[in-house]
Amino acid sequence: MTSQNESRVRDICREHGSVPVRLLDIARAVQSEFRGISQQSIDTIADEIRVPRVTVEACVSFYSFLSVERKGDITIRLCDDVPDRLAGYATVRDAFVEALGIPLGGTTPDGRFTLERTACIGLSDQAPAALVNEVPVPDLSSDRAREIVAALKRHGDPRQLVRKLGDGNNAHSRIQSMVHNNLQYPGEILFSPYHRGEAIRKAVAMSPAEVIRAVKTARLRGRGGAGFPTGMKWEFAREVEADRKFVICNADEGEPGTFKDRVLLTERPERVFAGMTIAAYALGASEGVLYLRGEYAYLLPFLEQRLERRRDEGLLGESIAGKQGFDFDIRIQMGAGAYVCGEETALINSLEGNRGDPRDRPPFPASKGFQASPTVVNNVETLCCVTRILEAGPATFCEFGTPQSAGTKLLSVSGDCRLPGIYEVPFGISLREVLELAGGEMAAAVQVGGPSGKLVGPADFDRRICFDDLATGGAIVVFGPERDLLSIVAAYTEFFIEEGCGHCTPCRAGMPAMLDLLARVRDGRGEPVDLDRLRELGDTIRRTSRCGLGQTAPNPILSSLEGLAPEYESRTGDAAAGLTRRFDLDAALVPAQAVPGRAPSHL
Amino acid sequence: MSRPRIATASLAGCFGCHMSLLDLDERILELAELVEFDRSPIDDYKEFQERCAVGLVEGGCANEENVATIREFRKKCDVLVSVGDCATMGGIPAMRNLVPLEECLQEAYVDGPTVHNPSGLPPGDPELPRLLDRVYALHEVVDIDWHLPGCPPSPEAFWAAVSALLSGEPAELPPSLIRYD
Amino acid sequence: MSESFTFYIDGVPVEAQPGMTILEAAQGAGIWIPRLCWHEDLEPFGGCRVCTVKANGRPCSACTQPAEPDSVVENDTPQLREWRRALVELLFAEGNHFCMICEKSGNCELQALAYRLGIAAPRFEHHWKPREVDASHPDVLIDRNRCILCARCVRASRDLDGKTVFGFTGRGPDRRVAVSSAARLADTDLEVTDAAMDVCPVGALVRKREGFSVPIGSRRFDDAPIGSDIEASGAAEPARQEE
Amino acid sequence: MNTTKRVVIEPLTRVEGHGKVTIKLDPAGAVESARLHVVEFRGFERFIQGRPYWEIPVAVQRLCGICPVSHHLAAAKAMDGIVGVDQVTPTAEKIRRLMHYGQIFQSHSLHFFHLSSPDLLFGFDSDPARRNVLGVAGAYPELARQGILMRKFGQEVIRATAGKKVHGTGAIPGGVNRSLTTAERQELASEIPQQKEWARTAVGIARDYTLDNLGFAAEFAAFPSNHLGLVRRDGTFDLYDGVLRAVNSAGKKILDDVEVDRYADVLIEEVKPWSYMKFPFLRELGPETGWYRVGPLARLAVCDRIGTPEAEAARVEFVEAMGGVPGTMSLAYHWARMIETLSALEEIERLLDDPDIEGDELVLQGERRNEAVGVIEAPRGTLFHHYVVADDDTVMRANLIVSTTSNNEPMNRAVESVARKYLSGTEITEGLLNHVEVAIRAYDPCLSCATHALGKMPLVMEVHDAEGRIVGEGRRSA
Repeated sequence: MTSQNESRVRDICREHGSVPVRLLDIARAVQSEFRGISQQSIDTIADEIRVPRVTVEACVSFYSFLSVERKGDITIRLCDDVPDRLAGYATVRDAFVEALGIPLGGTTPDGRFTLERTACIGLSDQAPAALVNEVPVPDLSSDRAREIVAALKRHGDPRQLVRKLGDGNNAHSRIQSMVHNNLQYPGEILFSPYHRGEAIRKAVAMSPAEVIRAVKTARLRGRGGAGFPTGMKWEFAREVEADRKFVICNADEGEPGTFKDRVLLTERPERVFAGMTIAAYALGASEGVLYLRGEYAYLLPFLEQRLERRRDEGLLGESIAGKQGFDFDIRIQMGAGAYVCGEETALINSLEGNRGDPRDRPPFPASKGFQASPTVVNNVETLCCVTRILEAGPATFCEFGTPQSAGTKLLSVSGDCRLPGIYEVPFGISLREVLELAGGEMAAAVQVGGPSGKLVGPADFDRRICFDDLATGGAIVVFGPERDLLSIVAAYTEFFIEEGCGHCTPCRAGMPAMLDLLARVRDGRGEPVDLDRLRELGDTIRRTSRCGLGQTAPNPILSSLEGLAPEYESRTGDAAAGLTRRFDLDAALVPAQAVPGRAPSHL
Repeated sequence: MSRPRIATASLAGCFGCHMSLLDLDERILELAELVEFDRSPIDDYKEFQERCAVGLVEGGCANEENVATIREFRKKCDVLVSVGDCATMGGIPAMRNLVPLEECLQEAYVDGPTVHNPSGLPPGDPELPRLLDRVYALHEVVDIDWHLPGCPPSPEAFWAAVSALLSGEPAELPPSLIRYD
Repeated sequence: MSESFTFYIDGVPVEAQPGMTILEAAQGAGIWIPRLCWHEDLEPFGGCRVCTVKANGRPCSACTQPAEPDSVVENDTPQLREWRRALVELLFAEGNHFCMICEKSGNCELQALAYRLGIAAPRFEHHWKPREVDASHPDVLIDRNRCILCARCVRASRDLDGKTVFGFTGRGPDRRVAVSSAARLADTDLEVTDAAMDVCPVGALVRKREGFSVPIGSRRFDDAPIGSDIEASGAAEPARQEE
Repeated sequence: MNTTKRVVIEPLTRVEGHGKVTIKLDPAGAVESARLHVVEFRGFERFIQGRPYWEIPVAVQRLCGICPVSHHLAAAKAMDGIVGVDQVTPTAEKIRRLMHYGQIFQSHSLHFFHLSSPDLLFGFDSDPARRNVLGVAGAYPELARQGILMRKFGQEVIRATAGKKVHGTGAIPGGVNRSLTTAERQELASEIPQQKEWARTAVGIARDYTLDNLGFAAEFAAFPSNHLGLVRRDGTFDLYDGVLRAVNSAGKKILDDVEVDRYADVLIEEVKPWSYMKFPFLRELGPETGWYRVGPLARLAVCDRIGTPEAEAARVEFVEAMGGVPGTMSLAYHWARMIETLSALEEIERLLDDPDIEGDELVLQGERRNEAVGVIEAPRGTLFHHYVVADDDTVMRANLIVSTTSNNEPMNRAVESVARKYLSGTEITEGLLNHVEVAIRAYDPCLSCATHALGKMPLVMEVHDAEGRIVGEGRRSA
């Protein structure tokens, strides 16, 4: 690294105060400026922010958007999530590979282009899709891929790829993206008309305790999937004595097949920020952070502008809405490509500039979270609900849904259906009704709640979407009769293996073993005992893993073994005379037969 | 009634397990009272004489003939026991699983300091069975009923397992007899 | 000092002080809970999950879970033994553990645990991924083939030696113990006298030239099964014998 | 139709490890060629690269479960050189020698009683059902028991010094990890008188067998050869250490006083496509005439004397019987082997009487070196281990020439001569085929060492046509 680069890296550190807690931001900045974080840069950063070198490397090596090796000036990240595969990912990939003349994962010799695969980027309803640097490019085809490469070779500017703008705020001057909202079914809660400041003014007119009571009366439960009562979470944090408290909005929407938060952040960012502000008022927090997944970086200027406007209007900053002593502001923290950071304790580690390894609980964030202070982490959709509850009152909110699951749920529908997109439906709606709305009646199976949810077959289509039946963070991926379900299950299993942090044994070592067994069954080399193994090992992983990722990683296999057993049983069988089916002698002999001078043997 | 028959074989192992079996010393003679030895490298039966009650197999599968042998044992034995770490997990021969096969042959038959090999080719005659891509534990190739780990298993482990099997008991070893070295 | 309380492990009453983990309290009572990443001089890590118990019916790692008054903890049950067996077998399948030639054999906690859990052969396919050996340091060898990612060296170097020579890089199956230099252990400030050198439960971080100096028969676990020292120390009998 | 027959003997039995013999017969049934194949490969030389040097003595002994101690000690001796120790402490050397003599004693006993005695006692073409140690136990219970207890004693000596009967850890670079306790020493010593009695008997049986069948032995797999082995500088027989000496069929020294680390200057191994076992020869003489025998027959041929009284007396008698020149009879290996067994026991007796084996000076350290050679006389012959170790203490290169490999050419000649003599133009019976195995067995080949082989097939006879297509098959089970 030239000394000039080194001094520039030092400047980047100083722009971020040269403090360890900003390491992730520093790393992102160095990555985007130098297209990589060289070993020397790691030394420089470690020296500048005064942490051990390995601490920097630990962070850099954790996030998929960061790399030690230099990436191309333009990095094309092609999403290979299941909906993209259903929509022709393979041919698009081949078109890119051919047009760029590099393999997937490669960089052109001139250092201009890198082609990579990436997990879900939140565009499942307009797949296949890719990110070109930070620019989202939906609805890809092989022709489009070739055009894109040609254009980029010409002008080298991803922003110029943007042709026809998307609907709603996607056309906003601060976004200017080709993304579509596909808002197929707006509901009465989240997408109801919004009047800026209304909810906050109502909140500050109440006491914090009353605000919490309102949220409790509305029986609001977390929309991320786990469904923990929001009011209770707030109360815990409120009761802890501390001079600093934090409100964090989890906008690290990474569950494959989920894109609802993307649409809320595009169309209802005010409700998100208002929800954070109300939470802050309720528990007495003065600082808020919105953790935005790296894939949504294109929304950053827009969101920053909205925050700015709220400050101008007294909805953020000091004495919010005229309430003396209610000071609160929000900053946006960008992620860098790590699904596990959607887990709240991992998100907090990431916020602190560390690897996104989840933490042990207890202690829970509500008592000891960000920088060891009481911290509430809420999902984007949850915070929007909070705002609506304050606007319209708990009673209105509870008109929708079921006793256990009040309100509406925002669903991201994709896959084999006619109308992929966003649906705001009341809790308690049956899966069948959702499929009818979306034109997916022909479904042979549906992934409800993304890979960490359940893969269910037609027998379960009358089950209801709510916390006490089919709980979901919002992803609904539809699979038609012609799909190879075990390959889909394998793809989701690979996703968890890639995204796990590696901290604990069951998830790190167990999931690859699950995949071995699954592949054996898929390839027709499985035996009934392998299905028992899958069930036993899956149960062990689910029960002994430390965090939510590990506890749900076996779900694609376990739920399909339950709901779609014939898929497995039809491909397994007993081996003759105690010989295992999985051993393939011919395949095992290939390398030996290839050795020079090797004659066929007498056997 | 005739005594139960036992067959033994060594595949990709070092014969240490057979040595440890012989380390039963006087008890070998006791054992001979109880069983009939069928096909085994310690006698001159080169193929199975009869169906056997127990097959004890040392070594993993490193080449196509190992595979043929273990399949033959599976067919001819009621209870099949993999004996020793090579049989249960590949053992030392499986260290080659971490290195490309061709590099191993190259070092032994072409690059070695005292090698005289004008052809520059490793042995490849039809009489030589082809090597497998990697060394396999026996249970990867056929169903195995019991495992006797150890490098080698102690004579006591053999004694415990064999006497259990002869009295129709499961051949589960107590932790004190489970060793991997 | 706030007062001690009682909770129950497999039906045995156990005294604990507030703030104690289940594992610590059990230890004091002479009840052995299987563990690998836990070390008495180090902060709990909760990584190996071998110490998984059920507290009031919920699975949790005994090394991180605080003991609670009157809580009912299951430790030595068939289900928990089965989970632990699977976890230990997975560690064997994931690394490249050739016990028969490993200098830690007989003194290795992973191996001793596998013995005690009665593991005769692996159930899961070995991955056969070669891992790096770092022999650059004059007095220390890292053989990652044997590493179980327990973070003992990471924690000891950071918290006991104040050096942070080690850390984790990568994620998922690619997670590995890295050293605080561009490449080689030799370029770190690790010294052979560091506390980090005494904590590795397996043969991944060893002092050079010491291998096999302890004869077979005198090794730590040659005669005493792992955990037997704890069980011998305490008042309570191991539950299994009580059943 | 012009057809050739291919006869396969597989697996070879009652040899340590498996081998396979193929015999090609011409249409008239005359033997065209006969070969011993070693058909398994392991690749130690490559996969121990990158391993730390102190692991090697424990790792490479796994080449072979029959003579692991030989590999353990040869590697340890090489590693002494790597750690710069030219002479280990008296205690270390004596513990290692004790271990080694225990190994010679058990291995030779195993071979003679468990593996070869059935041929000698019952006859080569006796009923295969009883041609095994249990058959011997039936007919000669005392003899079988004696053999088993002799082997047991050797194994106990190994356990006392290496911690384990098979694959122990006693020797480490620069020394050993333990010495003997007084109790261990006394317990072993108490067995010496009985063991000596038995060892003498064994020498007698082997001698009488050879002398009673001298005429037959002179015809059966007998041929002149060079011989190679270690001797002390003064020419005395030594199984643990020394310099290389080779003599030709007339007993003339063709190599003498060669330091072992020069082995590569005098030896080279030919690779042939049909065996994984290489064919060593003396560089100076070339592959045609440079091949040589190793093992008991060769060791008695190269040494001037044995340093222990009873064995020396037996050696003198042996040399006379051989007519004062190096032995040419493969069958004479048995007698030579039992003489060595007796000498090993005499050495064990001496060592158990030596206070040094209770000493506590176990290990030395010297100036690190990068390359070293360790050579030892294993039960089956001279064993070479050669290592290059990088500055970071990991192995960069390993070269192993194991005993049985050196006997590869002699064994093939033995096979060919027996096949031509007994199989040509006659109906081939199991008994006749066992003659071939008897010839191989005489060398006590440890095919485990020699990359070790495998097998499963019964005796198969295939009839090929001129193009080598199989036109008929005869199968005869043993």
